[in-house]
Amino acid sequence: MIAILKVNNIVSGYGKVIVVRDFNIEIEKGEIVSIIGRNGIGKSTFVKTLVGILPNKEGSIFFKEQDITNVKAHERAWSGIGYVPQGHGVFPTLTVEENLMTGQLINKKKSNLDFNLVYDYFPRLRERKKQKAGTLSGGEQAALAISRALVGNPDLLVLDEPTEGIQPNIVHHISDIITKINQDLGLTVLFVEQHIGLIQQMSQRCYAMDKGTIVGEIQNEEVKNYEILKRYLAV
Amino acid sequence: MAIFELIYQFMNNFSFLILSAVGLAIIFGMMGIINLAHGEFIMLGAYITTLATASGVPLPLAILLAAAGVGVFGLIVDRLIINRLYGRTLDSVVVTWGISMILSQGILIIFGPSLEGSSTPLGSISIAGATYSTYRILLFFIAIVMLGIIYWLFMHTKFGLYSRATMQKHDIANTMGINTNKMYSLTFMLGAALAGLTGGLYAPTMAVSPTFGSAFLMPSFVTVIVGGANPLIGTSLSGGVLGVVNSILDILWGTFYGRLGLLVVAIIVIRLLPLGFSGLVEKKLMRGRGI
Amino acid sequence: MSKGLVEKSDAILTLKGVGKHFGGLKAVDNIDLSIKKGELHCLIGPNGAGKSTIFKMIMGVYEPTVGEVFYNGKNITKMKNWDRANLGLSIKMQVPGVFGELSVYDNMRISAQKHMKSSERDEEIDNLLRFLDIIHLKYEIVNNLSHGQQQWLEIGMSLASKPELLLLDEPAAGMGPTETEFTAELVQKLNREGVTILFIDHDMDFVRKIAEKVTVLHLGKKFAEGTIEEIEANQDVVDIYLGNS
Amino acid sequence: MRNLKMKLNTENVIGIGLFLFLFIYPLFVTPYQILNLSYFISMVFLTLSLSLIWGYGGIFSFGQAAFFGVGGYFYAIFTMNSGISTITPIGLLLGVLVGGLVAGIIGYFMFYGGINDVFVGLITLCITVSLETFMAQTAGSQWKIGTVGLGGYNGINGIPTISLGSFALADVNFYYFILIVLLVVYIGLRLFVVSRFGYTAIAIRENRERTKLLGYNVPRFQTLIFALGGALASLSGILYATWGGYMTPSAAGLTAATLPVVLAAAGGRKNLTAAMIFTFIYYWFSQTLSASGNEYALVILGAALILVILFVPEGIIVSLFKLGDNLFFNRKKATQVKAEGEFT
Amino acid sequence: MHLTKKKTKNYIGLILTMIFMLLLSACQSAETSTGSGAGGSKKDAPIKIGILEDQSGDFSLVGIQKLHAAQLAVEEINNNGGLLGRQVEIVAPDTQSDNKRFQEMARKVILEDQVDVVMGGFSSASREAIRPIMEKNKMLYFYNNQYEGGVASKYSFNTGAIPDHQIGTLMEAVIKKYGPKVYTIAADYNFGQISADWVRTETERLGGEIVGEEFIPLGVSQFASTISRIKAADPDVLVTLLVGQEQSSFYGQWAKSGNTKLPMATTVNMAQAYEHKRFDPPSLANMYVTVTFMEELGDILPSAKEFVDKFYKKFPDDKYVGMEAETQYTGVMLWAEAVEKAGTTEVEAVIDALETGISYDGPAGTAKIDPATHHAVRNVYLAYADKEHKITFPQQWEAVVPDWLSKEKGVDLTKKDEFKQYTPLD
Repeated sequence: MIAILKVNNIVSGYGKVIVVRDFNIEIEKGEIVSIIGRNGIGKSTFVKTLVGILPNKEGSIFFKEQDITNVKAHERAWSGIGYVPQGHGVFPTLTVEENLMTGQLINKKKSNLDFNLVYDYFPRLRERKKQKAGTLSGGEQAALAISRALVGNPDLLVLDEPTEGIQPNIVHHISDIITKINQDLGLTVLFVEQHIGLIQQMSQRCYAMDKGTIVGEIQNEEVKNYEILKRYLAV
Repeated sequence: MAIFELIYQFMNNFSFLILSAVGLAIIFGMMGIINLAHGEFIMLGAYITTLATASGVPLPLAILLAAAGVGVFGLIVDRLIINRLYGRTLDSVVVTWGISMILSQGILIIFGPSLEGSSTPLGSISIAGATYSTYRILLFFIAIVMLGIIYWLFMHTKFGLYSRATMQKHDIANTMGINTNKMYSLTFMLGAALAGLTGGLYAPTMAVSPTFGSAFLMPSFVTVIVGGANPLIGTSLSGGVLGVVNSILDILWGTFYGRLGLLVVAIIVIRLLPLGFSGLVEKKLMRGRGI
Repeated sequence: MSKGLVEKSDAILTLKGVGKHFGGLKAVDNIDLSIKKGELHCLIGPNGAGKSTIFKMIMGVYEPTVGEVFYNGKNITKMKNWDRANLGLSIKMQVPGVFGELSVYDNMRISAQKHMKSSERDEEIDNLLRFLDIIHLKYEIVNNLSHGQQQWLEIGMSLASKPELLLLDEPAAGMGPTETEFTAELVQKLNREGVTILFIDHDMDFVRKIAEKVTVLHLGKKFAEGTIEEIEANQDVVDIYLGNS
Repeated sequence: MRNLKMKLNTENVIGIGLFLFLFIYPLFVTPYQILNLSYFISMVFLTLSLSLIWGYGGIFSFGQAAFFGVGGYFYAIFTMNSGISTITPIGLLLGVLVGGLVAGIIGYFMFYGGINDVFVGLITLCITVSLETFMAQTAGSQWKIGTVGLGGYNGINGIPTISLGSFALADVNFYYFILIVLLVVYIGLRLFVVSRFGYTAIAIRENRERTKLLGYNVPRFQTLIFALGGALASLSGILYATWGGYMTPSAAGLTAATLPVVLAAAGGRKNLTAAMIFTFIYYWFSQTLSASGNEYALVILGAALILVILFVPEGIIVSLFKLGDNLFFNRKKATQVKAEGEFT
Repeated sequence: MHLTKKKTKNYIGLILTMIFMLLLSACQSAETSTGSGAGGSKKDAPIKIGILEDQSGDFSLVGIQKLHAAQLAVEEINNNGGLLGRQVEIVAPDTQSDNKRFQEMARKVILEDQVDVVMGGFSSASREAIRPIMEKNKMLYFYNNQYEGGVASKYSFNTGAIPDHQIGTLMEAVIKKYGPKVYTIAADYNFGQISADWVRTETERLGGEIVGEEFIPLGVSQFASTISRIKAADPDVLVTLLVGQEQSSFYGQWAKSGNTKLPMATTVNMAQAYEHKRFDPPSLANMYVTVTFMEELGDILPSAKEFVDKFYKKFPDDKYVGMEAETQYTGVMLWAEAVEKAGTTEVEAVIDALETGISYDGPAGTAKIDPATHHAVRNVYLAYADKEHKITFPQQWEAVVPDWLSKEKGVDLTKKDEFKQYTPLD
């Protein structure tokens, strides 16, 4: 198999404060991989470094065998990284439709059919497509953020705590849809999460993170093992 | 008579405020940069128009040339200087102050203290026994059309969509594949081009000199302050309100009170609504839809 | 202080039907909460459940959209946040609320000078820094400190204000086992000295170790409340917070 | 307290050197140069006032020129109405108080109204320009306060210099008077910024919301420090008025409003010494250029400011201080005492 | 990006900036040091004139003309062997249309450059900023400019047109021709206020009536409401006393409002800032102005033509030779005559010489100092611009004496020193 993403020994943080260090992961095409860990151990910092909002001070990132270490955030998006930010990060005064249009920028096919695709996944968004995103509920905002990333037709979907602050039934719905997209389109998914249910449901493989670095890898059946996951989440 | 008079006054004030402010508003609203060289950008537009008409270019074309020329100039300034200051509002004050000094003195050195102006075109029309300058009335409609075009540009084009996204959350917009630095450059260029357009439009009605821009600076700042960050909603609303205040005070008590009135309204508005009219409107909009 | 036990009957802090709405989002939805004097109370819940928002409403950073907040029986819903601080409320924020460009000493002094005589101030600061084991960093610029050290500093700043009710938003976040242990002891010690403590944390070991009472929040609502044993036995809590097995 | 001991670093060495130089300066130069330097010094107070409220209090203001004008006009109207030279020191003190009071009132409305950051800049800009607009139209004979006509755009002329008893301060005496005032204000400010109040100001600058949570009534402190800045700007205006016997509305114009901001930013706004030194350099430089009649004067000045911000964004003088610290003083020590006041 | 680069990068920038600034200041001080330092021995050293004119900013339009006129006059004096056998040298800092700068530079030329006389200033505000400095330093000061009149000061001499010359004559001409109803718009500052008052006084004296009076703040460039008020008042004559580049926008806007039939009367336009050349016709159609000189006077006066030709020969790029250029030129020449007569540049002696009633046959005829008021007796010409902005001179007044100060206010500077400005508002 080909590694679609390879992260080698990156070091990153805010200003002089180093949050992520000696960080290594490798993801193969078509996988759904999660990174788990408690709050405040650098999961989001890693994701921001991966998508290019934060510069990595050391190490390298390869995406589709291209070195993107020094590539700017918008060019990383163009190369096929779709991003769902923590707290959803929708543009509050843009309408649902406009939010989707910003996501569509990087879709080289440029067809609006994708809108119907995501509206089919999340019918609530179709009903509210003319509404300002800031007026949506938390679950709807999460759905919108995911849809916005999907309409860009990315090769890799990166989600930063997609279920933060949303109801369990929507969590299930979202995980079903992501799994389905993964199966339908062969989309590679990397997500960061602390919600054990979602981790169990979705991930095929799982990295455990603590103190800014990867401390373990959970594979195969262990991914479904509540006790093992819990151990990593509540060190 | 009085009612026509008042309408004409308002049209005049409104177009003057809108046209002075719109370039400044776009740059301030989108980029958070206070462009103290705004007046000089307008002056540059006036020079381009006047020089072009003097060499035989028809006025409408000369005005467009001013917009294009100042736009390109803005782009150069942005690439050389401003792009290093994105997000540093206060440093931009110092730098644009320096730019304005260089521009007004540079123009004085090159073209001398004054330029032969061209006359205002289009003559005048009579309504109810009083005559009004047709060009001035035209300026009002140009201001309205320009607001329309800006509305279309920001609300119905890809450029507008991406720039609104950038304005709201530039990090996230960046990760959506939007080259935010390029958006900022284009925005600065657009703001400069609009300043150039304003200079071109007013060149035939005013004395053209290196200090041409200073007449615009105060009204433009007041309009932007009252309007707030949203260059469209804010500017048109504040242009409207200030236009009414200015016209009424002007007619009742004279030019000085019209001018002072602008400043007082600005102080009151910013005290009550620190985010200006656009802050108020956006809040209402979010709440209205939310329920 | 010599009081081994403090009267726990009367509530020091009461929230009545408090809610905070952002546009269409109800970050906190109709919460009733009562903290007794001398209590060591913990708020838990998934990210985005509204815990930090509640803290901000207690401190007056946000004004509640609905409901009222009482402190020692006094309605403080609309009180300015500095007045609340002077009533004896103190907070350590989630994102370290330290002054990054100043030195550790400066940070401590800003907090301490409000509550101490200047003759005792510097000595007290040294004592606190020694207590927190960051005395060697006294003149270091805070931005150069590690995340953990900044957390310590902020706890120190809270202590310098000699609080009556201390709000700690994830006091042990980003700390290793020994540090967490130390923090736990520190919190308990403070509590024994009479400081009422309300804290948020995700680390269940930490919570289990010190919390006398736990309130679980979910989607902005109060989901469950009780002792740590009761909470851990509650299957619904396990479902929403720790997930299904 | 060990806190008040002077530290050996470039800033303090240069600061002391500067004052020593200023004290012996009259021995070597012409009366004109002494007079001219008195003018520079009177403008230093204006920059210091902004450095105080912006650099230390985090309040960005275009209003210092307005308080400069308030001070100058108040002094002129007060002393010229009384006509007694012995009253001038009282005029000076009252003028400073009035400037502080006006700033305090404006500050009260802004800070208690929750206005901050760039909005303070915008509102004070409007206030400054309003004052100019108003004063510029007072040419008519109806604009008289007591016996003193406001004079419109021509300004007020014949403002008396400060007299101590029957002894009028002029030339070298005026120079030493103003220099001693500067020294007192400078030392006062340096002590102020390491005082309890100064620490509060710095805390507010660094993080307003957090400072509130530590129990500080932030709007009150902001109002106070803004008033203090207003008083200093007013002092500057009064000294300028006595220097030239003249006060003009253009002292509160758009250019006058932006100049202190430019000076504080380019010199290094978080450092009083830097702001002071850069003011001297700027006035000297711009006056030299103007005196040469060189048509490129303003172009050069503009270019210099742009270069400063692009290449040394934290301020040119501050950067030089740091360079000096690295070269001549133990770097470790230098960074250790990085309390903003540096009197530590 | 730039923000994250190493410290060294910062220092390189810092050092580069410093070097740039040092280089600049080095050039500057080299340049200025040649100018100063010559104050010591007076025997053979050149005589110095300090010329304070705005070479940049709002008033540079006139300021540069005036500087050039002074340079022309000094060149002629030097070509004729100088003054008292010494060369004359000009010290001309740029006052940048900034009144504070005027103060600084006035002190500099007096104390540092030790000039023998100071000339200059365009706006009243700039004159009032420096006049006290002249008085304090007992420095001879020539204000070679048209203004609102009334300055009675031992050290000040004014060689330009004042209301005595311009307003009585102007109002007489227009009221006689068009009728008694007068509307005045004036710049809202001292020049405008005082001149407007003069217009009122003269109009009433001539049996006319002021039907409207409006003062426009400096810097205003939009005149729609003013124009409508003028129309509503329906005057016979519109008097405009506007100043500055912004206010001159009035005329274009006025012409476009469609009412070019109403005659305008002014004391400031055309002769100073050549609006009739800069604005397309018919902006200033039907305008009357009383002048002591303007370029077009060359059409009827050989001496004027000669002056204009000389001026353009020396400064071929200049666009106009206006009233203030001539006044400055004549002012320098009057001073030179007085110095020759006094045999010294010593201020009191030169003042005494001037107070003998020195006269000079200048480009616009004879100009003579009126000893009692320190103003100049001048010929006054009524200029008229038609629809094509062609200038004609329908009327002229010979040797108008500026005697308001002496007659109304009893000023006689030969007998009693004074240091103030009288206004009709007092």
